[in-house]
Amino acid sequence: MNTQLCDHADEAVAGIEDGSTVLVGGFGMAGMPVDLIDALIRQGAKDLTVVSNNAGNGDTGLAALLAKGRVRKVICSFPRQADSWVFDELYRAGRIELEVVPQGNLAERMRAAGAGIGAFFCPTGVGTLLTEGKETREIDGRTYVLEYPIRGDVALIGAHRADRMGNLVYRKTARNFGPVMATAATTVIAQVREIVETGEIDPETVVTPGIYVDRVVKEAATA
Amino acid sequence: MNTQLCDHADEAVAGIEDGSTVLVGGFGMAGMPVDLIDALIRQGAKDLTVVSNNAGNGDTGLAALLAKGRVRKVICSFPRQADSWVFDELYRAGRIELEVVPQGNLAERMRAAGAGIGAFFCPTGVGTLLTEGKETREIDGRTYVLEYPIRGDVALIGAHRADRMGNLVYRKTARNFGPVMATAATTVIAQVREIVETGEIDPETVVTPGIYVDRVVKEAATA
Amino acid sequence: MNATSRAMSDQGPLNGRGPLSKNDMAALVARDIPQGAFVNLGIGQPTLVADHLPADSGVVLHTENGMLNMGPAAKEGELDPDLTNAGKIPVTELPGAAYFHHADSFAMMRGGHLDICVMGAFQVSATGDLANWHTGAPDAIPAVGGAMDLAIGAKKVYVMMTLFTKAGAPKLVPECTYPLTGLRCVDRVYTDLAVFDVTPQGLRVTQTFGTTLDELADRLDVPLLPAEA
Amino acid sequence: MNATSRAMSDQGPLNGRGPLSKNDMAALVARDIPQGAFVNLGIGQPTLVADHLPADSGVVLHTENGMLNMGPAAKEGELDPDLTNAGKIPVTELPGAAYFHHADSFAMMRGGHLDICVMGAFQVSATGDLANWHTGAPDAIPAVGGAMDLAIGAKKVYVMMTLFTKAGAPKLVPECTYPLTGLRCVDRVYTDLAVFDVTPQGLRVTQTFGTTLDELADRLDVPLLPAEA
Repeated sequence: MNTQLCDHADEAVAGIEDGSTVLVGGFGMAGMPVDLIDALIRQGAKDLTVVSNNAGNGDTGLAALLAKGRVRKVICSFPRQADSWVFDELYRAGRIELEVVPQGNLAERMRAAGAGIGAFFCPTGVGTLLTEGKETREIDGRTYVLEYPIRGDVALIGAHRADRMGNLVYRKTARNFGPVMATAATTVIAQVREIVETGEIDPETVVTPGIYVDRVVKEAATA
Repeated sequence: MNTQLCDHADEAVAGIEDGSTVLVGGFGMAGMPVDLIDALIRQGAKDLTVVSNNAGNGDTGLAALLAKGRVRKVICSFPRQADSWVFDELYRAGRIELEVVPQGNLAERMRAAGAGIGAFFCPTGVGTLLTEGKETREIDGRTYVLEYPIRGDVALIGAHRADRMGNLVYRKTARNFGPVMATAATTVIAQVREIVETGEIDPETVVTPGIYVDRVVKEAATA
Repeated sequence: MNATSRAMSDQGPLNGRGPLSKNDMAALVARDIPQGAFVNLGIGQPTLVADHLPADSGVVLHTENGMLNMGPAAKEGELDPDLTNAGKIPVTELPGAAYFHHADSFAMMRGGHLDICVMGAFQVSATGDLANWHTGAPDAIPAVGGAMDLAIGAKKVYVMMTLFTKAGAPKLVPECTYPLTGLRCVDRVYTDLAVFDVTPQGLRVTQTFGTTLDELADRLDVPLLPAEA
Repeated sequence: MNATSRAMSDQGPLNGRGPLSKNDMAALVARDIPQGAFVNLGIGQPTLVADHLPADSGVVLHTENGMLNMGPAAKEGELDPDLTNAGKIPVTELPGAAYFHHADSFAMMRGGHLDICVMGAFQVSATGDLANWHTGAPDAIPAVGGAMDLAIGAKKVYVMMTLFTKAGAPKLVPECTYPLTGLRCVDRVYTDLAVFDVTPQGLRVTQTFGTTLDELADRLDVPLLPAEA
């Protein structure tokens, strides 16, 4: 189905259901889909599982979603930061679940979901707390842990530019998790700074082809 | 170690040892590193295992390498073509081994080698001749086959343009197997049409970063 | 992304006609491809489907050698050795195209992102098993290409084939005798004589061309269900 | 690619000096990084190493959030919110840079393509086990980031740390008491008092600063081997 161009972030996040697993792009603020998170807060879906590298910074964006009590569980690599007080308080109060996943496994498990891989043997975290209880196997003299895909019902990602077919390009290290998350969710929603005519993005430079992108909305700040 | 810029394809393929596994890029002629294969023929390494999508066309390139009796085994997805007579004759005479791998598994198994994945459960080929005897597992109601990495001692790939640090860009569907093979071999040798100064390739468009590329040589036809 | 399914109730102008030509079959498949679908057309006969897609179909063609939004075959003067389809035929690029490497291309297929693939076949079984890569002949050189990946990867797998071999043997069979490409992967079979949906209840004949359900039932060794009212 | 190893026989100007400052340690690490190596510098103290790499070193810095050929921290006026290092500090781009997504970045690490990573540590064991992500305190919020991936991925893992905690407890220990980051993954430990190579024979002291092998052997609960002649 062709990518839907939305006039507003509220239109872009319509229909996200309670209990959804939501992949949220960004590494710190780079690539963070701030407008979409704000729209999700207005939209009201609750009991969410959020998959993201961090667990919110300051009082806005993901932190604000957490503060509203909409998130049941966070799957991330690095929740604890200087300004992660919203998450910290919820966690210490036992009001939010946490699954810590090594950053590369977080990316690779989402890649597996998008690539139709059922599970994979990974050397990361062998012998550590984070792989306790997981199946292991020795292959060619090295020990690996079996890791399973992480799938999203929805992905919210930030990109730099889209064309009208939903082809996306990113900018510098804001690329980070966006391209992987775009492959791993049933409904993929991208906020971008600019929407150009189809044909204006060089086909050699497309990072996320439109096949992965369901809805696109232009950032409010630049609208 | 910095990428080595070679003056001639013979210099680029120096040191390839008998018994090596050689990954050869290209899909048909698109992306085929013809100069490097010709140089490998002159270089003389034998008892090779060649991993490539096809098993040679006509009488040149890979077919010529096969005709010289240098190749012990071919691992590929599609040996049989209208002009694969060199391979066909060797195969029918029992003078070459063949491992047929579904095209996506060929790519994914090399990706796994480059990405440090020990093995992966893949749905392709379940219940077919090509996965007979392989370990299977049901995950979430679907059957998968366990597939192992394919590593190369050497990769010979064709790209469009390199900078002096070995960053590569490809052109159109000639990209095909090059980027994956570049991650999966100990020594990666690229032939390109053009070598530009470092800084002249937009960092957003690099497909194979120089970290993967050991030697670069400019195509003879365009030298 | 999920393609919205076009209604099958309109049986179209071909219904009741004699056996279909390859071009008629291609037109029939093209008519059933939903607006905006992402589609892979196999090497050979399925390639013809592209010629019958309306200009405003919004259908995006994937080629497994690393491209979305592939255009028609290249004409004289447009030939570019760097731009071919999976059959190594020179093709063209449409606006909005994207290139990617082989691992990404097959991840796209295997991950279930393509709406439809259309493939040829030697045999299809009553339960949707597909045999299309290997005749099983002892002197045949096996070559699979991307067929197994496509068979298990696309959301819908459509087969285009004649219903009988030149020797008159049925190609829709109780069980495939040729080596399999994929298990229970075919959703619909377009043939010169009829269209069959593979359903949990069995093979359903949704259209016939110059023949009848009863005649087909006589000639095929598989149970057939009539089209739904 | 394999980085050629620079000879360790030259013990350098720091040998025999008193305890090293963080900057001295960073200089020492920088001196041991071979020409043209691909290197990941961990968050915090290891970042200082970049300041001590000679301009002509050809060393290429990787940051796990998707970049090779990262430049120095951005100055006032150069800040770009789209360009940060793994510590989320604004950085710059050098000629020949490349950007890639997270799965590709960690495939690069896990696949053994980086020559060296330099990390901080809470503890390193005599066999090279690394503990640097979690104090194990019951109220601590665990956060691992990319540490486990780096620990098992880079060809060589160098640790930079003080040899003792502020309370005087050794950080080079028979077995880590803090939760592990990786097993047998550390190759060399740079400390303020000495440099230790983790070898199959045990920990080898290759340099000391303001102390002696005997003094170290007294204060540490691990067997120590002398530098090779």
